[in-house]
Amino acid sequence: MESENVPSSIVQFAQLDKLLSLGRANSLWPMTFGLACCAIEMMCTGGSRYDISRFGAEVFRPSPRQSDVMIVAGTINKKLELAVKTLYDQMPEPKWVIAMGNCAISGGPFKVKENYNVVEGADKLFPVDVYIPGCPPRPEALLEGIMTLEEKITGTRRWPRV
Amino acid sequence: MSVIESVKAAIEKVVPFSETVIPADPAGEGEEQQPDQVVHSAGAKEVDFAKTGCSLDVLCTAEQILDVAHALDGEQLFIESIAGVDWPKEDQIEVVYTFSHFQDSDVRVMVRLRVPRSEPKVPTISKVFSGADWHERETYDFYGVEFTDHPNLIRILLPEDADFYPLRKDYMP
Amino acid sequence: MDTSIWRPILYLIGIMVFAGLNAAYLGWCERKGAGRIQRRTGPMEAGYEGLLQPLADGIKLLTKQLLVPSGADGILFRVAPVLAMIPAITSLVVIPFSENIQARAMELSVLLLFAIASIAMMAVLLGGWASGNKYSVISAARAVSQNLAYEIPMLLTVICIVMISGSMNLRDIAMDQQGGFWHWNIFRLDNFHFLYMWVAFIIFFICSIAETNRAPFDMAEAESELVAGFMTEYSSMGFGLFMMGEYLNIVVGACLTTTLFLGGWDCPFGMFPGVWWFIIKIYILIFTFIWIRWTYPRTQIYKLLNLSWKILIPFSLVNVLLTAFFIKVF
Amino acid sequence: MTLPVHLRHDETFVLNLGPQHPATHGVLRVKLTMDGEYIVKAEPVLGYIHRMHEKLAEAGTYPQFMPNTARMDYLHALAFNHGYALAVEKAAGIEVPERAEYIRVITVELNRIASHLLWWAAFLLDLGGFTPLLYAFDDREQIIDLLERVTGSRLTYCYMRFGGVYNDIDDEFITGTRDFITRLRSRMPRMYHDLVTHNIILIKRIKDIGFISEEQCRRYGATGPVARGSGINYDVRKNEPYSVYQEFDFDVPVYSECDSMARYMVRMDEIEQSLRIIEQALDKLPDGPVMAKKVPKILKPGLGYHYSAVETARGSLGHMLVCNGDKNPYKLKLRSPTFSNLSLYGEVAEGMLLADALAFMGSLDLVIPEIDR
Repeated sequence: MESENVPSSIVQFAQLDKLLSLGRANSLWPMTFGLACCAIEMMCTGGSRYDISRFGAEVFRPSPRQSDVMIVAGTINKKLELAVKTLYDQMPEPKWVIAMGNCAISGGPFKVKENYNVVEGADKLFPVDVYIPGCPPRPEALLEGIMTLEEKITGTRRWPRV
Repeated sequence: MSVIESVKAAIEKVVPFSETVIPADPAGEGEEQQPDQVVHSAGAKEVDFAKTGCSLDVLCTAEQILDVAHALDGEQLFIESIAGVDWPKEDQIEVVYTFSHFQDSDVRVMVRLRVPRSEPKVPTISKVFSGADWHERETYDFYGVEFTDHPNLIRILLPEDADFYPLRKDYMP
Repeated sequence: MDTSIWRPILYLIGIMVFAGLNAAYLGWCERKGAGRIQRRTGPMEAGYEGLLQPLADGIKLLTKQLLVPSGADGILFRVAPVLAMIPAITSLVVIPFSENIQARAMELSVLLLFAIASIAMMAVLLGGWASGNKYSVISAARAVSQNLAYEIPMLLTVICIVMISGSMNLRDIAMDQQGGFWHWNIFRLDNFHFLYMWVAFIIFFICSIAETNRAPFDMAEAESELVAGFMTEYSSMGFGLFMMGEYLNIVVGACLTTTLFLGGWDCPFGMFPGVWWFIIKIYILIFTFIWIRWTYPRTQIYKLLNLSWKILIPFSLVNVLLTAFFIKVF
Repeated sequence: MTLPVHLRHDETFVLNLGPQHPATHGVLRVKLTMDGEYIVKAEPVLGYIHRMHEKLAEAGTYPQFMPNTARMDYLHALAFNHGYALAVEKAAGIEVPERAEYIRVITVELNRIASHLLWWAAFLLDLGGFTPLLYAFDDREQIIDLLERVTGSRLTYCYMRFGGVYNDIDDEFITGTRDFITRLRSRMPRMYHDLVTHNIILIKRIKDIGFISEEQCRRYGATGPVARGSGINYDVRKNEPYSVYQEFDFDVPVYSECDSMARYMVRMDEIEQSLRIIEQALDKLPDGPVMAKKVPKILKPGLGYHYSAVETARGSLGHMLVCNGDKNPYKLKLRSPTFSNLSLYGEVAEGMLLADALAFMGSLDLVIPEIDR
């Protein structure tokens, strides 16, 4: 993904890089950061029916320092803007962002001409890796989002391989 | 004496009931098309609970609201909400208070008052009903109604540095 | 070849491997165990039954950016996670895994163990204080008061054991309990010690949960109160070392409980003693730790301290007196 | 625990709890002035998820606002649907067929159970017990399955229409609901009460914590389980019966201990009462249409003030609708229950220990988007 734009270095660590990205992809710890309705579906994904723990991603860390992926699950408004940005900055590299739900993608139902308080999309604040549409998206969609992120990290899809 | 009657009597002491007659407006809106319209202009009036969800409709002025609040407090009512309604045509902002009762059923007192849009000032009732504190801050936030003597009249829902009143009818971002 | 050189090196390697595997795989056990308790499967996709999960976590933590917050005390902030690991590994030196497997048999090994264990508390204190985060400072203060409160009943119960066995050497204490479960300190038949030693065992076990900062006594890392407590500002391997230190402390706690109360490497029926009995016992205890963690809600810090000062300490004092009395009378 | 007398105010510090904090259930922020672990002053700061619902109500037509209602209190979305539908029906004078009312009651009560289950899970999570969350979600998924079948969505329902409901329920829903009632009834005593309610740690954590007096409830306008935990027998379903609630025989659980444990018990008992209501509604369910005939496409209620209150899982929800004969609402004021319930937090949390204050906050059952609207 990234390598398409970055010039290749003289010394290649292909196998090592692969190992690193596999390790990272299998241990995506999200941050406990529920904003609105989508947060409930995020909790459902952690529940026993959908069980995000199968992918090693059930370790919801409350501190941004220990999390790898920030699931923006809900609406960001003007008052919260700064807090979300700070949280993103507090996360150590490498870090990823999943925009879960229409509000985090574009402002969703609040993107109207009367809008005075809602930030229209998380990507106005920081780069977003995976967008999951839905209002709110189903837990399966979040799982798919996690798998898409894994695909983005490793370059191969976990399941089903296509 | 039922709660509604005693509330009505208590309010009557503070705000006497009055009605004004306005001549009918041929192009007027609404269902009533009678030649002379009797409009409730001050004090408490019983209304149909099933239809409007309120049992008493109270009209008063900004100066009277504190006395009304004391009267309602004496009748053991609790504060439900405070809302603002913007009437740009009349150049007024209306503040609507609703109170209800824990024990008696079907009691809801709606207190309405109007202040000029250019200088919306209403005395706070947060000293009587502590819960009014946040509701008043919200009304200030949305409509810019200034509640005098309020202990902490700052923005509650909008960012602290916001300089607009979003729910006024003429506001458009 | 002179074995005197190879012996320490072999033991060193052995302890490092044991510590490393435990630190890595107890995390996996915890997640799987929690999963089973909560009607889910736990990690499944990384390797068979998620067995490679610790590897993935390790790789990720090692290659993550190590942040030192600007308000932090740089040196102490970096030292604290190491301090969390060292005492736990060092403690394993004196643990007798079986009659012949012990890195170093020391006369005062019980004393040494407790001396080293108090350093683990220093790690929490320093880590919390050096972070410059208010949550971490609260957490550090909690950890200190908690450790102070629980060292006392723990040591008092150990005094009972030392009085019964007449030694401060862990190996001697374990040797003293050989020959079936009725010789174990918890059910000891001679001198009617079984009458009160089970109380001592419960006190000791509660204390070791509290000492290792595990739920329901995880006051220092109270997630819903203090975000992540003293670890709030730690990223990458700093956090990893704290986690590993926590698991190793559990292992040490389980080893100590086994040696002091459950007869060490002794078989319950007095046959085939060996290291596997020791391993079985410590893992049963570790499983109990995990089981308790995922079953109970957290207590409150002042209730926790009250429990120690008002209940555990008086009971353990009575236990010491009873031990002395029974040894003297019978 | 009360504040010690030797408190020295010069040694206080400010602890900023939130907007991202595991205990605040979203993006509430509480500015705490602390003396050690004692709280000297607690000041909730709202607005981190203010989504201008009241402005949007004025911007669109009456039916256009219906989806928004579910996005305020996403845990008890159907009650918000119901409240808004009732307010507009009152204003426009629309009669609702009886079957539709019964279906409304059934779905709203199912949703109430789901909401209480989630509260229970989140509350235990606040207290450090993680496992109950998974068990509660397991039961909650059953409810979601049932509701998804009739409403088409999992969380943010837009099921009610002015004059009825969008979709009729089928036999599979009815049998599924009956199965669910037996399932939850069998699980309540063993799983929820034996394992959690009677747990000594839980009892010690929440008993005598967060004392809210009856007078405080009145002054602040606290309703719902918070008021009922303080000995106030107030439930909108009984005090101003709406829909067909007067047809059912159910009790309003009231506990007068005024502490967090009382609020906990109120909610647990309410789950059982909701099961009773659903069971009766299923038994009495009449035949007929689920939508009123001749509901105008464009509603234009005449000038007037209409207030309608419903009981959500968190308390009395009011919709104050001001109509002026136009096709969009002139003003819609939402009286959200948690807004009032939270406003007493500062007064009650004063002098508490940090952990107790968070346990108390959990017992209020906060849904932040509903507070901020």
